[in-house]
Amino acid sequence: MSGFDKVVTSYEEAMAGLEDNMTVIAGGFGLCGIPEGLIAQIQKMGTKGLTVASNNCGVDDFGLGLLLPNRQIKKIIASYVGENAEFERQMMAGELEVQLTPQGTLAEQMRAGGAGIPAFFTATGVGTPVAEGKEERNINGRDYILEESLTGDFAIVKAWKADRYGNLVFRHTARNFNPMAATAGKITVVEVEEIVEPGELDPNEIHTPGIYVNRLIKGNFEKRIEQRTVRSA
Amino acid sequence: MSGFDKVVTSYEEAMAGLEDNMTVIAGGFGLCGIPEGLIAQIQKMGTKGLTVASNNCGVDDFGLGLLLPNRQIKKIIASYVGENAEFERQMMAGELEVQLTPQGTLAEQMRAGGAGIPAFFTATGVGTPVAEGKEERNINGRDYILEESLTGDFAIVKAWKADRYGNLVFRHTARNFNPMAATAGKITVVEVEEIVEPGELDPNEIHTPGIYVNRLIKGNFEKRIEQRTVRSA
Amino acid sequence: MALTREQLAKRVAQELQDGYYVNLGIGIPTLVANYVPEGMEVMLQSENGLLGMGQFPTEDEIDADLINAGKQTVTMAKGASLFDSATSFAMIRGGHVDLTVLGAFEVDVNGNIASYMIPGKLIKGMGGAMDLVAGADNIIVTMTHASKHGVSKLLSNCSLPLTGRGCIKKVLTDLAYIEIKEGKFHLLERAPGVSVQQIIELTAGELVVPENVPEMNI
Amino acid sequence: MALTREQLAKRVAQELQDGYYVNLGIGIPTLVANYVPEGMEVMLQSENGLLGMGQFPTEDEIDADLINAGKQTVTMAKGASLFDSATSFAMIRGGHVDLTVLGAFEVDVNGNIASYMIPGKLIKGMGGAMDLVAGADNIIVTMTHASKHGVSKLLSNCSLPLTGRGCIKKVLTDLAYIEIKEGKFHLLERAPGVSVQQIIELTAGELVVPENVPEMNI
Repeated sequence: MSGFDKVVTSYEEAMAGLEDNMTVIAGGFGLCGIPEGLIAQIQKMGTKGLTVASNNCGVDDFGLGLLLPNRQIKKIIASYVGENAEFERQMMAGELEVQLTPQGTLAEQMRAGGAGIPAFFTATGVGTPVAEGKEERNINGRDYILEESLTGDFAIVKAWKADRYGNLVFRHTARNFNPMAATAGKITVVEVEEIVEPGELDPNEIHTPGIYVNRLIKGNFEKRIEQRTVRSA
Repeated sequence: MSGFDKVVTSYEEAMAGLEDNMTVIAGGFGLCGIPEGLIAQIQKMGTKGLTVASNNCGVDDFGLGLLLPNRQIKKIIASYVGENAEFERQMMAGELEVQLTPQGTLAEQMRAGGAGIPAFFTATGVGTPVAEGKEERNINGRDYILEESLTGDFAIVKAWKADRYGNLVFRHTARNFNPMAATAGKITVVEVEEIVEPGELDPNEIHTPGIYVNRLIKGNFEKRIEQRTVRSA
Repeated sequence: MALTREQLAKRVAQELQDGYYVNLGIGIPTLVANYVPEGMEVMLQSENGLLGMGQFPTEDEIDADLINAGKQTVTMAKGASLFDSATSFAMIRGGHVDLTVLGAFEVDVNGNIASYMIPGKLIKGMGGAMDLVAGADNIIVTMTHASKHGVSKLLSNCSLPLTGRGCIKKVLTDLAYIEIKEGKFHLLERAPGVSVQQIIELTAGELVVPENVPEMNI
Repeated sequence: MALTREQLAKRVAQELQDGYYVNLGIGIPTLVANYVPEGMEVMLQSENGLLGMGQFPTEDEIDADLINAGKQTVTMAKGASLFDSATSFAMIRGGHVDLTVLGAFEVDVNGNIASYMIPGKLIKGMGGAMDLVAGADNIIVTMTHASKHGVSKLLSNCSLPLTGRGCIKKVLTDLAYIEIKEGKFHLLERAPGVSVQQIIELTAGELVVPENVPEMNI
C-alpha cells in the first residue's frame, strides 16, 4: 500500500514511543467509545507519570481505571471522575492530581489544541473555582474567562470504521470526545471495529479525515455498559 | 406536523423580518453552495444597508453580486472579493466598505459566534494589516492576535438535503461555510435541493442538527460554475 | 403539602412549548420527559452528543454505543441527530437550547448557583453543569426548598463553591415557584396546601411576596 | 538559464515525500501535482473543504458541487474526505498539512512574506494565504527572483503589506533555491546555467553564499 496506509498489526507497534511523563488525550464518555485495547496496552507497558486528559477515568476494572492500580497516572484532566474506589483513594491521599474542567471547556480545549488556537474566551466557569488564576474579561457586556488549549504527545481514539488511510466514522454516542482527541495528539492512534479499503467510505460521511491519524489498529471490544436501563417491551 | 417542522413554502416567508441595516451571514464559496433563491429574494425585497459576512461576493450577475446594483450592501466581510466590475467600482468609489478577513479566521469567527465563544487567539494575520488595532499576545513562545466572533441577524444557508425538522446534509465542496453560517444566525434560513421526512436521514450522517435551523425552503438551483476546467476523457 | 418528585416534574413540564429543544439534568429533571403535554413535541438534548433522545430501550434494543449523559442506555427519537462533544457544547454554550432543567444544592438572590461540590466531601466534578448554566438563557432549577434539617437552600449568598454566577432566574422547589430578579427572590406560586408563611420561614434570602400568591395548578 | 514554470514545479516536487498531505496554491504550485515522483503518493488539500483532490474532470464528470480553492471543477481521489471550511482551516492552522507551496510578491531575510496586496492597485483579498503561511511549518515559496525590470523580490525588508511575519524558511525562484535562517538568505542551489554572480546581483537582502553552490538537478 501507499504511504497513507496507517494500519499496524500489533498493540506494541500502536503505542510505540509512549514514554513516562507524557501527556495522553483520550476519547470516550464513561465507558462508551473508549479505545479498550490501547488502554490495556498502556497498562501492559507500565508507563508511569502520565498526564491524561479524558472526560472520565473509567471504573475500577475497566477503561482508564486500569491504569490506576500501578499508579501510572500522575494527573488527570477530566469533567467527572470518581466512579471507582481506587481513584478515590489516590485522590484523597494526594497521590493523584485531579484537574476538574467543565465538559464543554474540555471538549473545546481539545478542538482548539488541534486547530492551532492557543486560547479562547468562554462564559463557562466565570465566578467559579474553575476561574481561579485565569484572565477574566468583559466582552460586549458579558464576563468571560480565558481558557488555554490542550494537546497531547499521544491521542488514543476509538472509532467504528476506518479505511486504511485513517479516515474515520464513529457510531452513535460513541463519537463523543473521539474526533477532537484525534486532532490533538502529536501521535494519534485509533482503534476501530472494522477496517475497509480506501474509497469504501463515502467522502461526505467521513467524520475525521485521515490526516489526523498516525496509526490504526483493529480491536476487539467488550463495550461494557455502565447503566443498563431498559423499559418493558 | 409538529413544532419542529421548519418548512416554509414561499421566499417571502423565508426571509420575512429582514430589515435595513441588518447583518447577514451567508454560506458559499465563490458560486458553489450558495442559497440562490434567498439571495434573489433579498434583491427583490430591496433591503438596504446590509452588512454581509461571506467568503466572497459573487459575480456581476449572480450570487451576492446581485445585491450590488441597488447598493443593498453597505459593508462586506470577506476573504476574497472583486470578481465583478460593479463591486470594484463601488469599493474604489468608497460606496462599499470592505473588511478583508483571512478565510480561516472568517470560518472560525462564524463557528465561534454560533458556539458562544466571543473571541479567540490565532497566529493568522500576526504582523499584517489584519492585526491592526487587535490585541497581540505571546502564548507559549508564539505570537497570536485576538479575533472576535461573528453573528448575524440572519444566516442564509444552502444545503443538499434536509428533513422537515431542519437536519441538514451537505454535498461535496458545496458544504464550505454553510455549516458555520447555520450556527451563527439569530434566524437561520436554509434553502435545499430536497426535503425528506424526519427519520429518513441517518442520524450519524447529519452534518447540521435541526436545532440551528429556523426556516427551510426547497429551491431550484442553477449552480453556475466559475472555472469550468476539464481534461480530455 | 410539599410537592413530590413527580409533581415537581409535572410543574416544570408546564413551562414546555411545542418545538422546544430541552436539556434535562440527572434526577428530577429527567422525569420531566414523562409529562410533556398531549399534542406537544419537545426534543431532548443529551450533552454527550445526541439531539432527539428517545425512551429507554427494550432488552432487544440495548446498544452500548447509545447512552445519555447519565450513562444510561437510551434510544433515538424520530429526527434525531448525533454529533461530537465539542459540537454538543457549541450548541449548549451558543445558547441554542431553549430550556435547561437541572438540580442544585443552593441558589441565591443574585442568581448564583452551587450544585457540584461540597468541600471536604468527595468531589466528582461538574460534568457539563457549568456549561449548561453559562450557556442557557432559560434555566429552571429544581430542588427541595430546604434541607431535611430545615436549612434553607435559597440564600443571600451561596455558601458552596459556585457552578455559575448570576445565571439563574427561575427556581422550582417542593414548596414554591420563585423568580430571581434585581437581587431578590420573588414568590410566584406556592405548592398546593403550602402557606406563604412556611415559604417565608424557609427562605433565607430576601423574598418579595405579592399580595396574592396563587397555588400551583398541577 | 532561469527555470521555466514547469521546472520550478519539478524542483518543488523533489521535496515531496510519500504520504505527504500537501496544499498547493494557485499558479506554479498547482503544477507540482503533475510531477509527483513515480511510486510516491501525496494527498492534496484544497482549503475549501477537500482532502484528496483528484485530476480535472472529464466533460461527463463535471459537478458544480465539486471545486477546488481556485474555483476550478475537480474530482476526488481515492480515500478523499470532505469537510466544512472551519474544519479545513483547523487542519491548516493546527499544523497538520505536511507541505504548503505558494507564490509571493516578496520575501525578506526575516522570513516575512508579502503576497496579497499592492497598495493603490485593486485589492482582492488574502483568501486562505494568511492562514496557510501562519499554520504550516514547512512552506516553500515559489516566485521569480526579480521583476521584469530586474528589481529583486528577495529583500532586507518586505516593502508591501505582509501576508505573514517570520514564517518562510524556503524560497524557490527561477534562479535559486534559498533557505532563510538567522536573518539571512542562504544560497543552497542555483538553476542550471545560472551563475552565483547573477543571483547575488538580483538578491537585495543579505545572501550567504557557500564555497560550492551545486546546480539543481531537474
